[in-house]
Amino acid sequence: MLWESIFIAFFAYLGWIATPWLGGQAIAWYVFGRPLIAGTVVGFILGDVQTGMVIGATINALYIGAITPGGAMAADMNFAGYIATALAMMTKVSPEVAVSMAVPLGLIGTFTWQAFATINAFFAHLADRYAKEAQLGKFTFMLLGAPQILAFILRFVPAFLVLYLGAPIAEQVLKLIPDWFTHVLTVVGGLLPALGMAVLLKMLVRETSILAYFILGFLAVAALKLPIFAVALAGVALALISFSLGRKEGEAHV
Amino acid sequence: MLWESIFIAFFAYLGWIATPWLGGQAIAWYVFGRPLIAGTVVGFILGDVQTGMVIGATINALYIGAITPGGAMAADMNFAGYIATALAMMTKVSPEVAVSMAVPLGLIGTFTWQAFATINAFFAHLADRYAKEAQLGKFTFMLLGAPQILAFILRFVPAFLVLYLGAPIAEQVLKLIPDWFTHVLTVVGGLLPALGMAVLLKMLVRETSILAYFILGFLAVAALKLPIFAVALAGVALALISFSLGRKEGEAHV
Amino acid sequence: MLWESIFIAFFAYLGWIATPWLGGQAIAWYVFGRPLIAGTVVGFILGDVQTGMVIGATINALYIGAITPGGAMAADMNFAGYIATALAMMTKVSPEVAVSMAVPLGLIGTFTWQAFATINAFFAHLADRYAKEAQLGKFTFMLLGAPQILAFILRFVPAFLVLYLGAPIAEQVLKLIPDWFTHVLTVVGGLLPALGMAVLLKMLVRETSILAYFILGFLAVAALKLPIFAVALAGVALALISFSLGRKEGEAHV
Amino acid sequence: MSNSVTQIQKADTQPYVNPETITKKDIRSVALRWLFFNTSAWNWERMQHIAFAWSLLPVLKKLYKDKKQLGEALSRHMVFFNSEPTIGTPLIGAIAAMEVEKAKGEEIPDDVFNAVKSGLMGPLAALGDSLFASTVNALLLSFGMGLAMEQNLLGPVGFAVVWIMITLGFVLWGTQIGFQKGINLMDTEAFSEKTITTTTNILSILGLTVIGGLSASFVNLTTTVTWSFNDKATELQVILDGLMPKFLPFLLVLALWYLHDRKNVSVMKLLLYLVIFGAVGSLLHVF
Amino acid sequence: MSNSVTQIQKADTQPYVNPETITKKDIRSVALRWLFFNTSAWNWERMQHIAFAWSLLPVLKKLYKDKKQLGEALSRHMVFFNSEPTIGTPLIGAIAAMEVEKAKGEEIPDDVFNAVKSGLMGPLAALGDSLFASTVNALLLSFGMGLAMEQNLLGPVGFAVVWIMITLGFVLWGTQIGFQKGINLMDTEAFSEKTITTTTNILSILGLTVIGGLSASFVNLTTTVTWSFNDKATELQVILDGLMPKFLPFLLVLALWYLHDRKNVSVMKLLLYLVIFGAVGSLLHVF
Amino acid sequence: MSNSVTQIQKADTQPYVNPETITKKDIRSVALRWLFFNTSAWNWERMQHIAFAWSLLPVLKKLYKDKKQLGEALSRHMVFFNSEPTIGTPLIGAIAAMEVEKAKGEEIPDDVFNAVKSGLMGPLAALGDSLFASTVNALLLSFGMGLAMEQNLLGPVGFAVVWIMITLGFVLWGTQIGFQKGINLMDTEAFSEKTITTTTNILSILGLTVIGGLSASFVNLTTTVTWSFNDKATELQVILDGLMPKFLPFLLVLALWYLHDRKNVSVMKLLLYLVIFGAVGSLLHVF
Ligand SMILES: OC[C@H]1O[C@H](O)[C@@H](O)[C@@H](O)[C@@H]1O
Ligand SMILES: OC[C@H]1O[C@H](O)[C@@H](O)[C@@H](O)[C@@H]1O
Ligand SMILES: OC[C@H]1O[C@H](O)[C@@H](O)[C@@H](O)[C@@H]1O
Repeated sequence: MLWESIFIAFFAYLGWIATPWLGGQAIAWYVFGRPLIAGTVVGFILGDVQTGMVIGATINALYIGAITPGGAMAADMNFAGYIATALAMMTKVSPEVAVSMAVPLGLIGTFTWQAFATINAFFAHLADRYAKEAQLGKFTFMLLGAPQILAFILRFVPAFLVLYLGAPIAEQVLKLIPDWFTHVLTVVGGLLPALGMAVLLKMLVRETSILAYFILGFLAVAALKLPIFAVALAGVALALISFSLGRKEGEAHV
Repeated sequence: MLWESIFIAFFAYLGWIATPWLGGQAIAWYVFGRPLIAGTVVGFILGDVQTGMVIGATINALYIGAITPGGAMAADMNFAGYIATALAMMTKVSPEVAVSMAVPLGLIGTFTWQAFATINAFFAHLADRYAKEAQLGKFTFMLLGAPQILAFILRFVPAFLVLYLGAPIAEQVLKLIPDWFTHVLTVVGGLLPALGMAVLLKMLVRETSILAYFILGFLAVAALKLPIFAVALAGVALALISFSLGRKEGEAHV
Repeated sequence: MLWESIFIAFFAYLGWIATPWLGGQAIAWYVFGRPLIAGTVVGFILGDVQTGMVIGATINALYIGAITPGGAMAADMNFAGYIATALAMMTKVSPEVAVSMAVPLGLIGTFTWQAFATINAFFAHLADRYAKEAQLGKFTFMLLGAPQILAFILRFVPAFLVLYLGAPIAEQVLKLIPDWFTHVLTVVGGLLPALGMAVLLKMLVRETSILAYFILGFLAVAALKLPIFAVALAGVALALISFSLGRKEGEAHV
Repeated sequence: MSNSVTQIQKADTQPYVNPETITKKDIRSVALRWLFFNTSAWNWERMQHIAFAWSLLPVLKKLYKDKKQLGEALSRHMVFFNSEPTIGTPLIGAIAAMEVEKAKGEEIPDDVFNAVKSGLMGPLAALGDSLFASTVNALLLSFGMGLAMEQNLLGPVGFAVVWIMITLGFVLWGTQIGFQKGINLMDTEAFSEKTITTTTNILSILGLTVIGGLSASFVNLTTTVTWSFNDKATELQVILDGLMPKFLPFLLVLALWYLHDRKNVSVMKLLLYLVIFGAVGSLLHVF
Repeated sequence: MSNSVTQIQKADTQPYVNPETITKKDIRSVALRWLFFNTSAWNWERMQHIAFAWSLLPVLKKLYKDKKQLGEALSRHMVFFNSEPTIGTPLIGAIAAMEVEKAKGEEIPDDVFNAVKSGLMGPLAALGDSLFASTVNALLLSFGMGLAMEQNLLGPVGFAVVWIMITLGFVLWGTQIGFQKGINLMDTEAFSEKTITTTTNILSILGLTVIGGLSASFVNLTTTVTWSFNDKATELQVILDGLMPKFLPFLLVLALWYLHDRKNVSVMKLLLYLVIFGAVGSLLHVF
Repeated sequence: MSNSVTQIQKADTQPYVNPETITKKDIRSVALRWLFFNTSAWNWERMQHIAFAWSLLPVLKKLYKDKKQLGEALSRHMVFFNSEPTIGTPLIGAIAAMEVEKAKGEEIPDDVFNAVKSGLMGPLAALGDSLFASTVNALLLSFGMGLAMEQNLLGPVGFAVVWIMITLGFVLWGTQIGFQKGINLMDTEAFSEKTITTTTNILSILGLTVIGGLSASFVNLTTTVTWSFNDKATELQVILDGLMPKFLPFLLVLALWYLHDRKNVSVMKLLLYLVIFGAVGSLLHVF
């Protein structure tokens, strides 16, 4: 498991919010940091893409639409995605249990971001001087150099340790876990995505009455069994109708 | 069948529009007077809740949303509910045939209400005097006493007689009834709920165009096989959308 | 096949745009000229209504909503309908292949209309004189007589020839056709109706946003498997809702 | 009685009993009396008047210890009254508040009582009948019926519980709110035209959707017409099902609505027509 | 003939034949002549003019017993005319009414006839072509095609019957209404801008919904592309079906609409592209 | 260096390097630097400031060959900066344009730079966070997750490809457009209030519909409560399924939304409650 742990921890670093190499926050974090992708990558590394992908998708439901406004990170979905998927696969538990494992990992992971953003303030003061003196090399080092070493340490090291040392322990622990506890984990794992949805809802519901669309989308899947893409298409249609009816007379047509 | 008839007739009294003991018109009549509840109660008494419940629900479709504006009672759903369910169960006919039996009973039942509301006018004149003289006991008797004795006679007695004497006759009659007549009853029973719906529609359709929602609800059940609760949820969504789009610009958001 | 060819060609004449006897353009062309009806008629004549009807309906999808504004005829659906259905049935090919056969026939057919509308200009000048002199008989002949002889020649003759001479050839040719070519015809036949739909869409989409209804209708059939009549009913409902919400305050209710 | 004398003297200045002592509990008493007995002495002449007067007793008895005054107060309410039993309750509360004002010494002639009553009882009855007793009841009932058809006891039980809770809740709340607002009842937000229009619109749409669904599940009509052509038998019902399941019930409900609403055909007549239609169709082997 | 003399004399004051004798039956005659023969002598020069003039004969013959006058009247209508055969009928009725007015003695120069015709025939044609001949026809046809695909004879028969009824009904009604309103035709409610806008909107929405449904049932396109990864074969079509059934037909129709409507690519070109697209795709084993 | 002297002399009249030589390629450089490194030195003090200054270097180096001036320019941007990495890019382009103006000789004090930045970085961040990073990401992700649950690799791959394309596309386009518009950035149609309101409305509706669908597929909660009556066992879940499939998840999501949005309960607390709720319910054999 040494190499697997190294690879996974390295990807956990690459897909972190502050790591530039895969495209910076906008891509590294929003693509490679998402549990869906994390799960798939872990699946590749551990030789079972399908399982990794499904676990990743399940965990992702928890963090759907999660953002970090002004640097406020409620949960570290990258850590949750990579580590929980890997541990779940190594210990062969169900996706629901993996979700329950992801939650504490997602919370713990945020500390690395806090540390990073705090320590960097120190480099920033050095950078002030290099900027003023136009010492471009040193200045650049305060962006590409020092903070990246820090990032690597803060992300790769804990990820690797949790995986390499944690996996065997987790396996032992899970063996001892009684059925009722697994059941608890499964139930809780099924509940948690509701929180992700509620957070997104809060962002989108400007006036109570547009909850209507939530209801329709829910019914479309729950009662009509439509695939999600078809639901989205229906959503496009509803949005267009609302737009066309809401437009006041005399306004330009689209 | 003596005791069963007594119990059922007694409930027919309790769930009548003018009987106070179960919560007055607003509860006795709108809950215990509804054929759905009547059927269930009759089912209990006759030892087969399921059947009673189904017959009651089927009969109820006829009277859904039925009201008595200004005391105008088009049909006595209580009589229809209790007596038709009981007769149907005693003679083991189908719910559709029960509906056909309910109709004449519902019509006949209204006479008891006419009688009640007419005779009470006489007590009302006595009450005038007691009120003026503040003879509270006698005054109260004009509300809780005399009219209630009348109510009991008008409701319990006919219900009991129809059940106790009618059931055996009905059984005999139904045995003699040819198949084609049962078929007629079944067909008519299937048609009648349409009238209940039409009466409700009349009340709700303020402008022809909102018949649209009737169509959508119909399709949701007929073509998409949605359960009625899901249809109602969809209705809520549509109502909210209509509300949100109908609101004029500048009005407060909800 | 002689009599069958004669009958079919005669119907191709009767259902032509300029033939008065079955009700003129508004009925002859819009009913008997439609491939749906053409296919059914051909099916009757060839003794297999079901097959003719299905082929006709399939071909018709191509020409749905097709009109001839100001005499501009993009395709001759009558020719396509009668001849392609007949050839397809005689050579026993699938409806999709029939569609592929219909396209060139539909294009070729338009020449007869061009010829008709051109030659008639000559009769028109004769008619001018008869009108002025109020020679009603001769005048009438310029409408019911000469042009109808022309119409018969332009429509019956080519239809008959193509069928009587073409069918055996087509049969020979189709025998030689390799499988891959049949596959091409089938694929193309499946694509072509999309063009008919696009033409209709262009006519109906006044503002992009009402494409919404197209999406909903598509989903209703593709994902919910609703029959087309139910889709139309839903369309009525949506239209009414849009009407009722679009109406400005203070306007009369409908 | 000496009491009566004292009372009359005081009436000019202030009442014998302090009206402030009318408590929430008294009003709840009024509410429950009304809830249980509003139709108990119902008659064609003055409809709910006895129940109305009797329901006010817990308040009136506290305000007027003097029999004569009490008699006058009771008589004041022995006039025509009729409203929807549930939605009408705020009006009773308001009248109770007016009695208190009057007892406090304010000059309120009987005419004003009558005006307030007749001004509000009608609109509240219309609202209550069409929105509450009809639409809301039908909605809840429809869920109950749906479950009942699947032999699920939660259907009737759930309907009963929810309806009783709503009714009881409104009656208790409504009487109190009426008592608080008094004569200004209709100025409150909850009874404003906008609230009522909005509620009506929303409930109409909701109601229509559900009635549509109910029609599809409760109305039954199929045809048995069949014909043969070229030895191939065709069942009309199969064709109609191809158009849309439940096609005939759909037409039937709309036709009845049209006759009832647009052509003013009475329910009685429609009932008769339906029976004849069903019987004849069935005898002719159409259904 | 002596008749003719009398006629000419009277023309200055009043017509020989009382125009009031033009009956509903005459107008029905006009309507049916038009319905059957409007395209019978159609030509690029003046399109429906012969049919138009000839259709008026039942009226003209009654108004003008004199050959010369009749000839003049006929010639008056031997000018360019073209409208949609069904929706255009009110205009024929209106022109008939104007002929009656003229025969009654009113001063109506030929210019006015021409102005009325050319003012109305275009709008009525546009309306008729896009709304009636195209949308309504497509709607009815779509039900017919749906049933036909299930081998149900009611499909074609139902379509034919309903269409014929509507067409016949409108032609007969439209000509009469045109005759009644005469020159004021376009002021009537049925032809008001509001009615037309509303009708257009409603029919557009209805039409679009149905076209959506039709596209889903009549357009066929599936891909046979497959690939293997780790020994696991993946069919692209299965993936697309997971997104939405009939995904490719959906894209195809929208793409064609876009090219046709937004990029003004002609139907002919699109037809060609489609054939090439299908053929090439099929040969490359993509479809 | 002698260069520096020349430079300083020219500064009063015109810059040493012709600012016109700033090419599209330079701006692309800026865009890509920003894209990759905006969070690389992120800190609580001034957040993205180092990345901001450093990203401008390709432009600044061309404008100011003199070290001192370059230092001043860099320092000018070593102030607090924070915006959403993708949607914020037009602002960087605009600032680059202002630098060019300044180098051209226009009088632009540092205050103006700060004012433009602090005026726009907030709104763009809000827009970017809620609309793009959250809603659009959630939408795309939801398709990906749906496919992934069916073990379809197109799910994650498709999501990645589409998101990268959109992000990259916007970043490159946005920086250029910002550079073109300069200080007038917010007056452009694409950033007008109307465009933004419309986009927000449409994306909200779309987003809500999809969230509804996602909730139905990703939230799981069923009850195991059963009771017996007359020897007939009833499962509560069967009853709930009769009402509507996924009834409990529906209530759960709405309840959480209500607590979070309307009662301002924090995510952390809700998380805790959920865990307790699930654990207790599970231990009590309710779930
Ligand atoms: O809120 C704007 C912006 O703030 C910080 O820079 C980060 O947290 C970004 O993710 C976020 O978009
Ligand atoms: O119409 C108001 C009211 O009138 C009578 O009191 C009764 O019929 C009630 O059911 C009804 O609500
Ligand atoms: O466009 C009006 C009209 O023009 C011609 O007469 C024909 O092509 C008709 O089909 C069409 O309706």
